[in-house]
Amino acid sequence: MHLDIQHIIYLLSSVTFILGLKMLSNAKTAKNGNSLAAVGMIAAMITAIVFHEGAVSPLVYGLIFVAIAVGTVVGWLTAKRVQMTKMPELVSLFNGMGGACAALIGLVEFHHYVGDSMSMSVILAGMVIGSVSFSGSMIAWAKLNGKIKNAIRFPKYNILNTIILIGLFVYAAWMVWTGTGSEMHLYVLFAAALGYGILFVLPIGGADMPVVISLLNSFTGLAAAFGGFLYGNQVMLTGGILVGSAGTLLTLVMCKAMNRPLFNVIFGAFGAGTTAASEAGPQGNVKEVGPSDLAVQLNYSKKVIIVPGYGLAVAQAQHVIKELETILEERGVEVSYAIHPVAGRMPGHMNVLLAESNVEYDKLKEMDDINPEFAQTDVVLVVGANDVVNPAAKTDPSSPIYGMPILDVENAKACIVNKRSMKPGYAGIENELFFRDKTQMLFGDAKKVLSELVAELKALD
Amino acid sequence: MHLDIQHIIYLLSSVTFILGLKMLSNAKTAKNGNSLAAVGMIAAMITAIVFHEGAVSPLVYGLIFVAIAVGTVVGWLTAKRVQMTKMPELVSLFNGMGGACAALIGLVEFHHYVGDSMSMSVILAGMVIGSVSFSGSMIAWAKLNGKIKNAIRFPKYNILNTIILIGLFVYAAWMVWTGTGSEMHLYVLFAAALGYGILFVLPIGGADMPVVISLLNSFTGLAAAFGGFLYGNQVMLTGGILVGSAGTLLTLVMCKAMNRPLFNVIFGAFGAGTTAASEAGPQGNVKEVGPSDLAVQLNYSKKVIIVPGYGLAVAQAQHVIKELETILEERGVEVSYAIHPVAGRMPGHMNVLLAESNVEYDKLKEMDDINPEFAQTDVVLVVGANDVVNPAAKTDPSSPIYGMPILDVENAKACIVNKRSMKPGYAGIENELFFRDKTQMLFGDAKKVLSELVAELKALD
Amino acid sequence: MKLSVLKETDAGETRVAIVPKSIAKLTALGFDVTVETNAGASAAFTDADYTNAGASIAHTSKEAIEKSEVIVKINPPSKEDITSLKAGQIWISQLFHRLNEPLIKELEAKGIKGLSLDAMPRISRAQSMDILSSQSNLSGYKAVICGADNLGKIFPMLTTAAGTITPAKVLIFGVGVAGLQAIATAKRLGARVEATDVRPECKEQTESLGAKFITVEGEGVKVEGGYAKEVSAEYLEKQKEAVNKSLAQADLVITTALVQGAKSPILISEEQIGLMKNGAVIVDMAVAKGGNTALSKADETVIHNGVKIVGVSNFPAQIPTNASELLSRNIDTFLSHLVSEGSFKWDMEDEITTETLVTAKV
Amino acid sequence: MKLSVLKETDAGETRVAIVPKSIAKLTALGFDVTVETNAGASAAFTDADYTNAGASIAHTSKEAIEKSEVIVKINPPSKEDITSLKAGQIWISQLFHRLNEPLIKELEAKGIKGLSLDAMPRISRAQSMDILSSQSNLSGYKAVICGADNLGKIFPMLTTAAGTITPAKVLIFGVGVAGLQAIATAKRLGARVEATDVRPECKEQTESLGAKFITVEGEGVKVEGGYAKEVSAEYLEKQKEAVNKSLAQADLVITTALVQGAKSPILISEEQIGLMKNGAVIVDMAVAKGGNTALSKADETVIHNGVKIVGVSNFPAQIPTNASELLSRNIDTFLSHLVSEGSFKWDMEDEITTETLVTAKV
Amino acid sequence: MIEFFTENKDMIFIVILMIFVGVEVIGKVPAVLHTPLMSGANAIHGVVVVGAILLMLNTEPDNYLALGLGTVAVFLGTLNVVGGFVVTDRMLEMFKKKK
Amino acid sequence: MIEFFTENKDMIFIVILMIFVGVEVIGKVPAVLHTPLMSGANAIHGVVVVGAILLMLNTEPDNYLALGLGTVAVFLGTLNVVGGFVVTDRMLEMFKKKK
Ligand SMILES: NC(=O)c1ccc[n+]([C@@H]2O[C@H](COP(=O)([O-])OP(=O)(O)OC[C@H]3O[C@@H](n4cnc5c(N)ncnc54)[C@H](OP(=O)(O)O)[C@@H]3O)[C@@H](O)[C@H]2O)c1
Ligand SMILES: NC(=O)c1ccc[n+]([C@@H]2O[C@H](COP(=O)([O-])OP(=O)(O)OC[C@H]3O[C@@H](n4cnc5c(N)ncnc54)[C@H](OP(=O)(O)O)[C@@H]3O)[C@@H](O)[C@H]2O)c1
Ligand SMILES: NC(=O)c1ccc[n+]([C@@H]2O[C@H](COP(=O)([O-])OP(=O)(O)OC[C@H]3O[C@@H](n4cnc5c(N)ncnc54)[C@H](O)[C@@H]3O)[C@@H](O)[C@H]2O)c1
Ligand SMILES: NC(=O)c1ccc[n+]([C@@H]2O[C@H](COP(=O)([O-])OP(=O)(O)OC[C@H]3O[C@@H](n4cnc5c(N)ncnc54)[C@H](O)[C@@H]3O)[C@@H](O)[C@H]2O)c1
Repeated sequence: MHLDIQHIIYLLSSVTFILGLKMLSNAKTAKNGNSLAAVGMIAAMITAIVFHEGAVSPLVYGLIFVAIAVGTVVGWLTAKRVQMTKMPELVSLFNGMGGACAALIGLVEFHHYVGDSMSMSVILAGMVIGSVSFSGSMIAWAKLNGKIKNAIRFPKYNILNTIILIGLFVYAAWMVWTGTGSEMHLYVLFAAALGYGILFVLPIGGADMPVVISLLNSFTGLAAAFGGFLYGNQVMLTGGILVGSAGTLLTLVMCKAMNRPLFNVIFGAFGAGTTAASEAGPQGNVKEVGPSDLAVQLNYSKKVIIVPGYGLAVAQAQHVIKELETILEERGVEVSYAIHPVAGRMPGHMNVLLAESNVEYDKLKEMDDINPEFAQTDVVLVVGANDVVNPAAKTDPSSPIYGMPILDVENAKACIVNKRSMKPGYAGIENELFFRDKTQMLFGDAKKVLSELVAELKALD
Repeated sequence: MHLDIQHIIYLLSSVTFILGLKMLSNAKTAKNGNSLAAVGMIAAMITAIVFHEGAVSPLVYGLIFVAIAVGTVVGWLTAKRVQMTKMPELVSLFNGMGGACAALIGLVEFHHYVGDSMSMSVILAGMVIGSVSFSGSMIAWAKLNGKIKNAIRFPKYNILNTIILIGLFVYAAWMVWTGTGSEMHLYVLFAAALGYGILFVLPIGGADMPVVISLLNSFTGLAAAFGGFLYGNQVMLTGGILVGSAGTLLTLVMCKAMNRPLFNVIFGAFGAGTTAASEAGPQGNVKEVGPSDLAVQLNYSKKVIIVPGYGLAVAQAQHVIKELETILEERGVEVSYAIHPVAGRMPGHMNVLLAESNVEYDKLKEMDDINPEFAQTDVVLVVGANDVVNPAAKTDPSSPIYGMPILDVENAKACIVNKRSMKPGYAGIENELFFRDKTQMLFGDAKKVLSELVAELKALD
Repeated sequence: MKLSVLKETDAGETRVAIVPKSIAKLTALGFDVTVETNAGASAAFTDADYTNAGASIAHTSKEAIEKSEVIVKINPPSKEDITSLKAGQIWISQLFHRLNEPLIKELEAKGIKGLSLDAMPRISRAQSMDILSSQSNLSGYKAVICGADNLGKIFPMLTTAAGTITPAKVLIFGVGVAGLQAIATAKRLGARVEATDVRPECKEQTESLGAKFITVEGEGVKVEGGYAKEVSAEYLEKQKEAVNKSLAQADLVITTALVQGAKSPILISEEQIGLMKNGAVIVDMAVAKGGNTALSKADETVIHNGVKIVGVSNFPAQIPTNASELLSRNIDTFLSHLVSEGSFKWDMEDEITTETLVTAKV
Repeated sequence: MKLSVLKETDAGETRVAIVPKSIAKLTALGFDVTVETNAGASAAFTDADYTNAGASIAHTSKEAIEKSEVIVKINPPSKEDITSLKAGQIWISQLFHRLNEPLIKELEAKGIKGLSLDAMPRISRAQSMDILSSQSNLSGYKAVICGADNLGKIFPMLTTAAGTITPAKVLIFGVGVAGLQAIATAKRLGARVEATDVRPECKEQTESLGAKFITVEGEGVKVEGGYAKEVSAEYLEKQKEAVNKSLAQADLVITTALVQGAKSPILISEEQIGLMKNGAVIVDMAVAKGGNTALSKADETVIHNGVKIVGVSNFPAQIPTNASELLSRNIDTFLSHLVSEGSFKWDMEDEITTETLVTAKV
Repeated sequence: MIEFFTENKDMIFIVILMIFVGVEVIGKVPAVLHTPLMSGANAIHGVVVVGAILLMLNTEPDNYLALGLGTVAVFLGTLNVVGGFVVTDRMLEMFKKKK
Repeated sequence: MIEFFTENKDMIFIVILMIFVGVEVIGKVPAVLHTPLMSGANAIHGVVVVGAILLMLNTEPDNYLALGLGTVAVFLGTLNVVGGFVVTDRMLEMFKKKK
């Protein structure tokens, strides 16, 4: 009877995981989805404790409770206190914990199943994968953290890694084959797996870390699933497989979004591509943003100001920008255009352009009228403008544009700049704005990128 | 050993069903998906025969082969010979066959399981649902066929139907409860279920038939799944459930696309809305087309001519039409505009309009130049034009527009007319074109409908 | 059949009734075309263009008239034309027969068949012969250009280093053929455009061009077959109220209101002109029929209180090339309608023939 | 400080240097403004507008000049102005100092500080004081309106019952400030527009307005700081070849090509004009500096072989209201740059001051 | 009930998962594919023919009524399967690019 | 192998279906949600803690090594679960409409 209810609860938990994950893939339902999965998780944990049959010493219960309590407090506080920007590394850290947990289960359970080749395979697979996930995640965490700065690459590291991987596999297979119960072999395998995890992630550049974390995430899922198989526990099995498959797909999707095949991510040529664009410029690093992230940011803003410049005209993106305006206004976002007196290449260039796509005259704001408004603006979207938003005009007396009034886009809560490259504009000078903390660059031809943005916005609904 | 391979094949078949259905939901892969599922189906059928354990008389084998052979030939020929426009009714017919099959299984198997309440429930459920699906599909088929013309409604048919439904349920429950083995009860239940299926579909108007067929389709899936449960046969179970759930969702999606809640579809108020628009007009019936069907038609055309009229200006749809042009040209469709000398309300009205959205001058064709081209045109899309494509100008000397030259849109392979209603245009006269065989009406405000069309086209890629 | 095209003699007229492009069509209809020398010069068509197209040149109008059975001109015949005309000839031009009874009488007396282009019935199949439409359309465009040329401001909004120029406000009275084209042209140039008319269907038409319509709530308007036939004084009062605010802000006003067969209505009184901005411009397109403002004078520019009132009676003459092309196409279509196998059909069942043949059957 | 605004005396000039809107700003700067009576009349600003804005009115230019330390005008001082001027006064206007040495000498001799508006350096921060830009821009618009008014055709393509009118072809020489605005305006009106320039970056700029650029492959062009400084004869030959096809099809040609500090280049020879269509129009905006065609005459319309060559030397004067507004804003920004706490700074480190102060330091 | 559940827990779980899969698989189907998709699904539920075959195989060779009904069932099921797939295939013809 | 399959056929089927569900569920996720989704999935695989708990419950109270490792495992698993869900929740804060 007990057991039966247990199964029902496990089943329900699995369903919450599926539903939760599904809801997480839509902006509107994501938060609830997360909570739903959390509820399922709590239920599964309680079920595992409460419905256990057979005598258990109070000591064990005590240990479990203490471990859970401490884990909860530590986990909660860490997660609550972390800064927004540090979240990805935290995800990596937590992922490592899960991997370690799976590895430990394997270590402990191993001797119970010596000789049973099926169970041994399952245990060793779970342990190896968990260990790789653990050590790999730790390296990823250290990299994102800045504790490890550069991609460390041994000569021929690819071949080395592949050999280790094969070695791991052969060694584990041999253990199962011989049915050895030797703890020594177990720990050697464990250590080798940890080592492989480290070597696997070390050569990979920082820019590719999110992909790696996603991959390690699906590894941990797999490790959990092996645990489920071992215990014949459905919720572990389904939860693990779910994460394993969803995580793998997610990894592929992320690779696609970054335009790098997964193969490159795993076998070198890592993070070499993107750094060039994003780390050029003498004044430091620029932050890039993609159309999809920007779409969310815009969708959930109250007030957006668009700053058009010559690049909008070059791209002939006037119709798309109007579409963007329309869709944002439909979502309840207040949109206006800040027209700088010398934006473009002729007086009134922006007016001519925007009139063509029927932007209302009333939405076009003069510089003096709109400058005070930036402070109340959530997002400024600078499209193909450069000199007219260059703070050097105010701060650098040696600049050729010194003294020219500019649009104070820096006062807004966030500033997105769309242009094709880091090349300067008409005046031929660097623009410090691009390197500011609040600024994110949206690289690409205005027409193309804005079309993508519009598509993402439509998908968000 | 036999049994094991059997399971693997069933499993693979189930997977082909899932994959097949998935591929069917994307235009590019749909055809392959259908073939894949078909392969899975053949495998499942062969497996069921080949891996059967226990002695079977040759007579039985013979009967099976004959039934399959005849079924295959009849099914194949019917499906191959039917006209495009008659396909929906054929789907309904085949669906009914599946339902009947499920019902027959129930009828035959019933006496084997008398007393086993679980199995009895499963059998009766499968039989009832199969029967309803069978008789309902037949009615739907007859309606689409024109054999039954109007919605036949008994007074208070809703209440009547609900009572019968409850009756069916209570009766079946009672049979299970008493564990009766009486064939009489079985046949009464069978007959009642058939009756319910008829009464369920009879009151529903022709326009809603696709939704009903989709619903009955998911019923049949459910019936098959019950069969699977009964035989502990995984492929039946999974195939049935898959269709049951996918079919239900599809039904809901179709309802949404038609803007009618499923509730209305089942409980009356059926098909009342759309018939008014589509059946008005003294000259006969007009055929309606939706943006999504049109999207396919356009996407797979080689040459499309757009005929703009005053309605395009009223809707201010000039930017959307340009977007449509761009997307079609990207897909390799040749698009041009046929400008009638008096389209709109002022000379050159269409020029002014289309210039605003930067339609190239070279794409605008004069009437005399384009009239010979219609014959080589796959689709003519008439947007908010009426008088300028009215054949009465050529054929009806009593018409006020007699003698005015018109665009010969009738010569094209298909003609789509977008307007909001069946109301006449400037000249205040009926337009026979709308009732022609080749013509389909796309009702709605031009801007709105064309936006939907563009969205559908984008989704098609 | 011989057909002659005369050079226009009216002051300020620059158009020509037939352009070289039409000669081939007329020849195909069976006409032998003679063109008075320099007939097309002011519309940028040389005598050489005509001869290349297959016409011959006559050196005087007298010569041209005497040579042919059919004579084509845009404006009514001059005194000399009439003297040269002989019985049996066919005269085609605008004749304004309702306002010009003596002329019609004279033609009838001489035994001349007069076909009046301005009497073309406004039915669907006659649209391609309707010179009023074709010329009004060009006038609507040109009136805006003329307004833009006279205005001390530019039309579009421009944000420049030296400040922002606000868009010009254009107000258009009468949303007929000319009014619609004026709306379209002013919109294109970047102005804010408003329009008003007595006919309610004009609201949708105005909006179909992206402009704003000022609706006048009032009665006393008689609309017949798409034309305003009569507008009561009470309505005009209501209209004043409704438009005064727009009028006071307008930079350019274009008036196109005509009432068929009557003097054009006065839509802007002297007092209302007083409300307008210093520097504003009114282009009165109805000035040939009396004008839509109290002060307009035909072919003069009146300045009142800083407001320029430009009255142009013949806008098409300012775009002679295009105007002549359209006219010529109207006329050649008309002729091809009248003629069959080398001779006139005189089909008296046909509305187009009966309405345009304004001289009594002779 | 007292500042006077003079009424322009040059023939055909309708603008005014300061508009009422600027008075408040000047007052805030510490100026006491006097305006010569009727100075703004032709630009639609009345004396009342000025007094309402806080200026006083002087009845003669003499009175105005004698009253003030600072005198503002658009055009260089007339003979009488100079007579009335006294040592220590500051004169602000266009002075064309490179072409006008005697005048500068005369001012220096009288001990007058002359600030020349046309000498404004074309640097970013001076953009808002640059009258060349602000006026060229308006000229570019107006040149198109002028061309449209002179052309016997309409700009847009129109398909009508009387046939289809093909869009006008407009060809623009020189894609500077004026050229760009001309491109934009002609595009808006519906013409097919092509443009050419010696500076290669103009291709992108032209295309950014939706027009087509004709690239001339040739050498011998010296571009300095964004200005064409010198163009070799060889290049001009190449250009001819490249544009001749377009020229032969063009309905309207607008030329805006200037070379800084030199006579404007002849881009269209008499022979090339011969290639053009009968009825075509050339608007020469460079006519004040000699003109871009072989036949252009300032403020005259020359007709050659059926081609109208319209030379307008002062387009901004045709849109006096907007032109004056922008000028006035340029000048008041210039003054606020020169003045600090109620007096002139004469900051000789400042490029703007040193370049515009064209009289020797007195 | 709970008993039934425990006995069939895997089956039930499969059913639940299958429902998810069914729903997800349809997901964002463009409206143009509604009819072919419905038709394809229709063919798939023809899998009920497997049941009919099993029924036949398990029927004693002298139970003529059952054999008769079973044969009809196999026939109808095959009709459903074959007709369903073929008609779907034909519907999808129109998605081929005209060349 | 086949034996193993037969024994665990339902399990294996569940695994296969689950893979489908996992893949489908992600389906068309907008790129903005990649990170929160990864984080949510990360929390879900924390379900491995259930294994750690079961391990503890099945461990003899005197196997101190196992108990120690087990406790650590439960702790780490809980960290994964709690931290994972909370951090995901925080990431999703930014999807709230500003009012
Ligand atoms: N308005 C006037 O009257 C006038 C006249 C003459 C000069 N100017 C000068 O022009 C400048 C105007 O400032 P601005 O901010 O408008 O222009 P800007 O400073 O020239 O910057 C334009 C930016 O647009 C980007 N861009 C070009 N093509 C693009 C495309 N297809 N998609 C996206 N981005 C594109 C360029 O960066 P990438 O190359 O990296 O894409 C460039 O940095 C001022 O310096 C002003 O003084 C103005
Ligand atoms: N061009 C000229 O110079 C001129 C001048 C005067 C008169 N006319 C006359 O005007 C007519 C022009 O022919 P046409 O075919 O262009 O126009 P039309 O015959 O007037 O037909 C326009 C059609 O557009 C539909 N429509 C209106 N608003 C719409 C919207 N928002 N979305 C979609 N459809 C909409 C209307 O049907 P629903 O109401 O059902 O939507 C109407 O039937 C001719 O009869 C011509 O003689 C022309
Ligand atoms: N054959 C055809 O179908 C055909 C051909 C040409 C024109 N039309 C139609 O004929 C109608 C009239 O065209 P038109 O340009 O020759 O008209 P018009 O030149 O006679 O008059 C111009 C406009 O002034 C308006 N008007 C009159 N009194 C007014 C007042 N007091 N206040 C405001 N406006 C006033 C009229 O309503 C009309 O719209 C239009 O609807 C046009 O579309 C039809
Ligand atoms: N402060 C600033 O940043 C600022 C202010 C105003 C103008 N500008 C820039 O200065 C440049 C010149 O502007 P402008 O309008 O004063 O120029 P301009 O009036 O001196 O000359 C007009 C145009 O004629 C062109 N031209 C000269 N010779 C030619 C030939 N043989 N064939 C064809 N074209 C020829 C020139 O290249 C120029 O584009 C532009 O790039 C403009 O954007 C910059």
